Amino acid sequence: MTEFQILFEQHKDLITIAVYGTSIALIVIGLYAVLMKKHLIKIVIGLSIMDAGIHLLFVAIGYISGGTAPIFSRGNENAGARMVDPVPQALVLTAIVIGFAITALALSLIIRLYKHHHTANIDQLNSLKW
Amino acid sequence: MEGIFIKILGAFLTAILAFVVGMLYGGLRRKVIARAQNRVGPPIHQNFLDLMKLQAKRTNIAHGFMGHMAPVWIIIAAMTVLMFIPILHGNLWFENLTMKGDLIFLLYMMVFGSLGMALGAGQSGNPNSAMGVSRGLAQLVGFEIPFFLALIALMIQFNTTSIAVLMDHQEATGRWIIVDNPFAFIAALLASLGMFRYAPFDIVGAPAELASGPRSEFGGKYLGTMMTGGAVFAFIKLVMYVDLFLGGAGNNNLEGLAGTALGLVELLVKTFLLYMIPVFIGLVTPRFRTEQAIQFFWKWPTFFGILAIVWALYKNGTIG
Amino acid sequence: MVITPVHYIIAPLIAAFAIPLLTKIHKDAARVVPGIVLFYNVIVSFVLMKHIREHGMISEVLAGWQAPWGINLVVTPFTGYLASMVSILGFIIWLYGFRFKRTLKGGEIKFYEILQMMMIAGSIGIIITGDIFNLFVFIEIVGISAFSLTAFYRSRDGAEAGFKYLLIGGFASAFLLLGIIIIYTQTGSLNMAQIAERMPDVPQQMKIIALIFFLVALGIEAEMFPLNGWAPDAYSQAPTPTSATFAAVVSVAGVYALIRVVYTMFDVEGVNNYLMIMGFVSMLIAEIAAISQKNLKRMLAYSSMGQIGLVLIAFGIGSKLAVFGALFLMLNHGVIKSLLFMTGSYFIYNTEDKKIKSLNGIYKKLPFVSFLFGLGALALIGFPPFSGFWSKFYILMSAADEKYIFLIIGILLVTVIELTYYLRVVGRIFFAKEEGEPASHKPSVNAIIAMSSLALFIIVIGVYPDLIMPHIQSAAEALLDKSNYIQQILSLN
Amino acid sequence: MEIIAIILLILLVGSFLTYFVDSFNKKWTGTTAFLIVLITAGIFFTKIKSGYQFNFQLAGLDLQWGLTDYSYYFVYIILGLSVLALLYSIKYMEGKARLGYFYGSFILTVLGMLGVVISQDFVSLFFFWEIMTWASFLLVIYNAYYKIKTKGIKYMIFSAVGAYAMFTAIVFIHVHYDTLLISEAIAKGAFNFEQYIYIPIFLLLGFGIKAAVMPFHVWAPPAYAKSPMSFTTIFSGAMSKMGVFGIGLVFTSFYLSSNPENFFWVRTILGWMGGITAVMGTIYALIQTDAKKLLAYSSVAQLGYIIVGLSTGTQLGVMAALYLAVIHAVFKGALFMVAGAVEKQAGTTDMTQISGLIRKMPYTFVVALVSIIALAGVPPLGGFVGKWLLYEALITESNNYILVVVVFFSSTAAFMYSYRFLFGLFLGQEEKETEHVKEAPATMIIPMIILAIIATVAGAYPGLIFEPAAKAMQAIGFQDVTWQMSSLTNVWGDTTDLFLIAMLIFAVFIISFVFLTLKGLKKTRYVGTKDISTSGELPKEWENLTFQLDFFKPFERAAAPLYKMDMNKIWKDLGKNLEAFFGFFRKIYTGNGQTYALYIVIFLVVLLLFRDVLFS
Amino acid sequence: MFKKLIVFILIGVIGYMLTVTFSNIPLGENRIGSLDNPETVSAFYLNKSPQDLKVANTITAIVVNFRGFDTLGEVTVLFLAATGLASILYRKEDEEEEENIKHFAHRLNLPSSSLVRTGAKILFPLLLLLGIYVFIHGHLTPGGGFQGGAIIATGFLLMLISYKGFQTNHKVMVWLESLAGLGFVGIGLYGLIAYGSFLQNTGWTGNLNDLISGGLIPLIYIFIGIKVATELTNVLDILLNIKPRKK
Repeated sequence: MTEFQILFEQHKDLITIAVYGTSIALIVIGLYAVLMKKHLIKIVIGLSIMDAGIHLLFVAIGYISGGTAPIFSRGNENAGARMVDPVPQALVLTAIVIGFAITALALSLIIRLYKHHHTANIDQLNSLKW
Repeated sequence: MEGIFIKILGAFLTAILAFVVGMLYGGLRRKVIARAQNRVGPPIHQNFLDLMKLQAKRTNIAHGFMGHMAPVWIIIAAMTVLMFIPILHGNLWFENLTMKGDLIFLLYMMVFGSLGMALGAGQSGNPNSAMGVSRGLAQLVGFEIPFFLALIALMIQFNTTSIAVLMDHQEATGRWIIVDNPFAFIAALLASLGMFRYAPFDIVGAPAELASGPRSEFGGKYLGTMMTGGAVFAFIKLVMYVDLFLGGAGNNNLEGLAGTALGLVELLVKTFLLYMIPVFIGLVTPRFRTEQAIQFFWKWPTFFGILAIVWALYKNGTIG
Repeated sequence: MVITPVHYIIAPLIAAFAIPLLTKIHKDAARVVPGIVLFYNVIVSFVLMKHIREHGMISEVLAGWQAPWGINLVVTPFTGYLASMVSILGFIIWLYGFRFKRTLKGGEIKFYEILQMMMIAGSIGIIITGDIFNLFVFIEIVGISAFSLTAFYRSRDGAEAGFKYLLIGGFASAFLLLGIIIIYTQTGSLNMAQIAERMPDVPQQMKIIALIFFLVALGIEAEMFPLNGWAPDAYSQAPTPTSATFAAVVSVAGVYALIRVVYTMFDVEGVNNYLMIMGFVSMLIAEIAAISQKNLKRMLAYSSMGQIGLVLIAFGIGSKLAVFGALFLMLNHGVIKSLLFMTGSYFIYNTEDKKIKSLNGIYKKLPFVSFLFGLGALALIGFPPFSGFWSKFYILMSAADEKYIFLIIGILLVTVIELTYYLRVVGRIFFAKEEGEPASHKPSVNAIIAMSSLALFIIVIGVYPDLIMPHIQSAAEALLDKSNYIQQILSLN
Repeated sequence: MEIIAIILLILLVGSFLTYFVDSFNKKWTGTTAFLIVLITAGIFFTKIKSGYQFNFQLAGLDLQWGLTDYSYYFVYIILGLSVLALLYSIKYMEGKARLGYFYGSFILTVLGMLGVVISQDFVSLFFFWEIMTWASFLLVIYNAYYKIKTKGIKYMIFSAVGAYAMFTAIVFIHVHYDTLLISEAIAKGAFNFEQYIYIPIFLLLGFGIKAAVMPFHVWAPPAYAKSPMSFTTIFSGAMSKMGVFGIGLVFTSFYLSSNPENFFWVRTILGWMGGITAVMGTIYALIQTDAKKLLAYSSVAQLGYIIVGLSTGTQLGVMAALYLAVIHAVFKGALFMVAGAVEKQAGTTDMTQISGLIRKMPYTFVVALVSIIALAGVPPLGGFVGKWLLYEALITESNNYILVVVVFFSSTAAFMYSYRFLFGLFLGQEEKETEHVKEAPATMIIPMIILAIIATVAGAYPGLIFEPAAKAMQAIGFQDVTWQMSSLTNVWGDTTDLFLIAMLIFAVFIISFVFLTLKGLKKTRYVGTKDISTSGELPKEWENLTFQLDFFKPFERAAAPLYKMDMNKIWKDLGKNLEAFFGFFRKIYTGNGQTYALYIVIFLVVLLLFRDVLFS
Repeated sequence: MFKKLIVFILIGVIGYMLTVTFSNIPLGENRIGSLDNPETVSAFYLNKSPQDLKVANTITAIVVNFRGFDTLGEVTVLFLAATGLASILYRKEDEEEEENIKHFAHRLNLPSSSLVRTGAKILFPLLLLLGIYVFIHGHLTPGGGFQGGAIIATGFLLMLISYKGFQTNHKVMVWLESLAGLGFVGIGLYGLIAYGSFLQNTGWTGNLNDLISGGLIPLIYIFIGIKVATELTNVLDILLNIKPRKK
């Protein structure tokens, strides 16, 4: 047992609350920003925060008590059983890139919208309705 | 062969009878009205004189094909209906085609003449004629309803639609239908006021304002034929009422010519009495406007008509 | 080289990566290459369909790792049917948009062609993949292309629609990821077949929460009310071939994803009712909204949403006949709505106005296009002898088999609403007094070929539906036979 | 290949062929269409006999086409009238735009109608029913350059509701009785009101809307009046009979399979719906100033009679309905053709604008006269027979005494509009505006005259129509239908000898014609319509002597309460309110992206909160 | 205000539901199962990655090989994002457009301080080097193509914001981008043709923890690295050059 593992087992509840709580808080904050903020960029930031929360959550559930990074570096070739779950990390990598793509597109659209409307207030962007 | 001969002869006799009686009744009416208004009035045969004058006219003015044909339609209607109405019950000479047509046929055939005349009047282009036709048709819708109700009452009470069978029934029971179903008679009588187009329902012709309405453009032989047709129709209506409600005529036991003569007398008396009802009512009433006339017919006469049906159903055993 | 399902994806990918280079060689390459690729996809479809008819379903492994471990592509009669449909429609839409450049008021043609092609390829990917995370990736491919294409025209409305679509799409991807996370923690797998196999062991509570996230995320893609706020805007602002693609391809992929998750992955009671109710609500609200639209493309968009609602109802009923009807309707809707968008685009192109009002008497200017539009409208409403009749017929029959009396009456009443607004437009096109000058833009040959082939399909299938019914039948069977799906995929290793 | 499939294929291909002939040469479009339908009719009547049947499979369904005597009866109406209407149409439609469209849709409509009557299973029935509906819709809006929103769409909405009601019924028959064959459904008693009452009700709704029954009649007058007249001939003459066809089928099988007490209410309600239809149609017909509209409302009224006849369920009543179906097709077809001829020649059918056409269009007038007499039901023409049968059925067999008065009222009031039609178009003052009018071309006159002759012959020899009608009735379950060639007999034994009547009238006509008119012909002076005596003065040229507006104002005033029941307005209000309601609903799509996001979150939360209710 | 309340309630419910759900998933629990008899994918990957593929970094093995198809999709997403961006943010000369952006154009045209410029000049090659190092060692150490590409793109970003005149060589970028993408697909196709499965690795894999090991995996990661670097740079380039410029 590593030092961290001991610490983790001792304060498991606290850490759980901290990790999950942070992630869920991020999701909720992001949601709040998307739903309440009027500025387009803030909304996109909200979306990113939400994404970040979800990614964090994903990585967190891959953690295994006492696990190490899933890299079979020299001298560590047979440590497979002590490694954390590698799949969430790989998937999050993909998800992050996708999040980046969405954010980039969103920003470009905001630029376009600002050019056309001279405003970044979402309430004024409703020429298409009903 | 002999049968056909008798039929044809009988038809001629019937036609002549209807013509004479109808014309005379017309003259009689004028006389009665004059006397009631304290005038001397024309002689009873005045209508014959009028007719002769009209037929003798040298030139006749027609407005076209339909105007030309108008008298023909009237005569067709008059003769056809006449053939299907029993003048004397069971009489060989006056039987004609009575068993070959029923009440519904008669009902429709009677309209034929008016429509034909209306078409002729329409072609004349005189607005007064058209106006008269419009009023006449509207009034038709008014009085046909109670009349039809009365007829239905009779039909369902005696389970027949044939006028001859109704007469047979009256003879067999010895009871007139006016007793069997008084409401039907009342409804039909009120409807007859409109049918005769005497006051108060004479707005169709309205001599004073519409220049005698549909007839205003007809003269000479056209008018003459129309008068003839009208006279025959008056007779037809009266005979029909007598046949339907008053037991008809000719229900005597005498054979041969005597029986026929007695029957004719009976018929004349009954029709004359019946005829006087609209004439006298016309004497004492002012004129209705068209809508008033229609509304009149749709109120009390219709009520009596429905009552007649209920009565008939009651008698029939369907209800009660 | 043997043709395998992965060709569906690789060919467009190669083309997409190569187009920026090829345009440097010849400027028309950007327009021609996607056509070749999409036609290749059509060939792939035919070959694969033939193969699965003879040898049963294909489960292709990628990177050499067998089914539950690696990503696999699955072509069953069901997915094969949808993939063929999508690829054929994709090709026809490309054919229609081949001369699109002339009308282009947007960005460069190569961007348009790449995005359009990848949208179709991504939709095929959604349909044939057997891996839930791969599904997510393909949804994002479709999404990113769709966002960009929506804002392709340089109008303010385009950007607005694009942004709305993106915002909602962002939600969809977030929720989908959440659902995947929960499912992953419970089953330890990402392969849909294996997830389905392990689903009975998952605690009920977790299962339902995950399902809800999936339902919301995929409901957005499937244009289910109230998650479809983006749809009318996106449909109406995108370039016409893109709108047609949305209706014919993207929505099909969205519905597929929803159905695959609900039918195969989860074994939760009540989802069928949920689909039925939400489908009906979607249909009702969409048609209600459509009836007083002033903008043609927007009206068509609402109509699409309504049709998808009907598809969902049919999937909700869930019997074999209903699934059959739903699959038939997906095909019909794809064909007919593409036709309507294509013809509608020519109206818009000629009147320079998207308003329905300006269509008055356009029949005189564009007789053939108007004729096709009328045909499409009648077919979409479901009149015989057009193909739309049969799909509606079977859906209602299946509803009757399950004795959903009020559902049937409801659907038919909604159809009356649909009929009202379509016939208003048709009447306007054919009979209103015409205004303005003669048509300046006659349809080009390729567009006529594309539209005529769709119209021909509508009539031929309408008169003789047996031509296509066996395929749909086996597709419906394949979808409903869940255990076979699991077995075939997992026992192949 | 089956002969019936070939016939339908000829029509289908013919429809497209006509379309292409039009784009090739406009002159030959009408002739092509006429020939196609003529050939179809020829093949049909020579090759296909009653009792023919054709079973096949399509789309996984067992379908059956075939002909019973009952359907054959309607085939006579459809094909006969179609051929005449198309012959008429050649000249009538000459010079109009979009001929290919018109004839193509026309032939499709014929195809639809033919399909409806040959269908012996419900799927084909619905299939062809819908083809018929939309093809006719295309024709209804053909003339509607304006107000597309209200005229054609109304027709389509009502038709669609009807068709879908029918479809619902079909679906339920499939569910409850597990059959799609009509004969099997009848055998299993699917149309009984006792078991699943909604099946016959939905079916009746479907057929009833096509037959323009109150309160669903509002689509009919504008649709009839606005379509090209050559099509209205078919529309009112044949297509509305498809509703009659269906009602007859459903209803007969119902009352033949249950005892009379059970269907008293059904019968009464249907009968009254028919009666009220007749009255409403009539009273609205007589206030119209447009001859086409007048005829349109009149059609509605006539259909009401047919429904009344069917509702009695007795032998005489059904016979009356079937007879009326044919005779209505004949005389109303002729009348619509007359209206079309007038429209073509004089430019309008507005009776306030034209009058006195009798001298310009004598043949047309004669046809109009004969048809109108038939329409009014006056002996000796064919219309009377129908009226007689109807009344006798109601009085003697069905004991529906108040209903018979209602019907009688309607048919009496029909005299008014009958006269109005003739007077308005052909009689009255001859105005300068109509001086240019010529008689219609021969190809338009010939079909009209054929129809007029049929109407006349049917008056003396109604047995010609009774014979197929009796066969038809036997085909739908009546036993021993009696009929005579030229006389009518009711159950009480009262007869009306039509041959005698006709002969008598003919004889009297000859006699009086010779003696009254021919005799003094030389003495007759014909004058114009301006030459009239108005209070002894000759009117001046400029004086207006035309009386056309508010023709039946007195009646209108008298019957004012009847006119207050305006179904049209009720439906219109309903439509408006619904649309406003819809407009409110679509505000859900606010256009604000954030709101849409909020919807998603709300939806998610709702699902999360109610997850136990929804899923298990 | 009302809306705010509703939103609070809504996100409260969502937060609560998420909390409840994830409280059933204990943090740190071993859900992988036995590596020798793998039931979950993770166990399988941890088992196979060092044994069959000889790739030390399991995540790289997953990203590039086990779930390489995902990565291909991911690269495509990036590529599409760049394409979409280019199509959305058009650069055509347009007077009206110019008018529109005038009021914020002047801020963009301010030169950066010399400190930044000098720093950027020094850091840029280092960052490039670091990026290349990261993606070349993707299969051995943490990091890989994406990370390396991102680092390189950061270097370009630094240059782009420091030097107004700095422009990437468009032509080279396009070529690199396309060829990298084609290279990735090409390697996949090689697998398909040679071994019958798309993206399948070669049989020769070398030794664990050697630089040249893992078969084609490092090669793919290099392509990914280049691809990502160019795409990201492209995106940044487009986003930064909103001002109209001649084509």
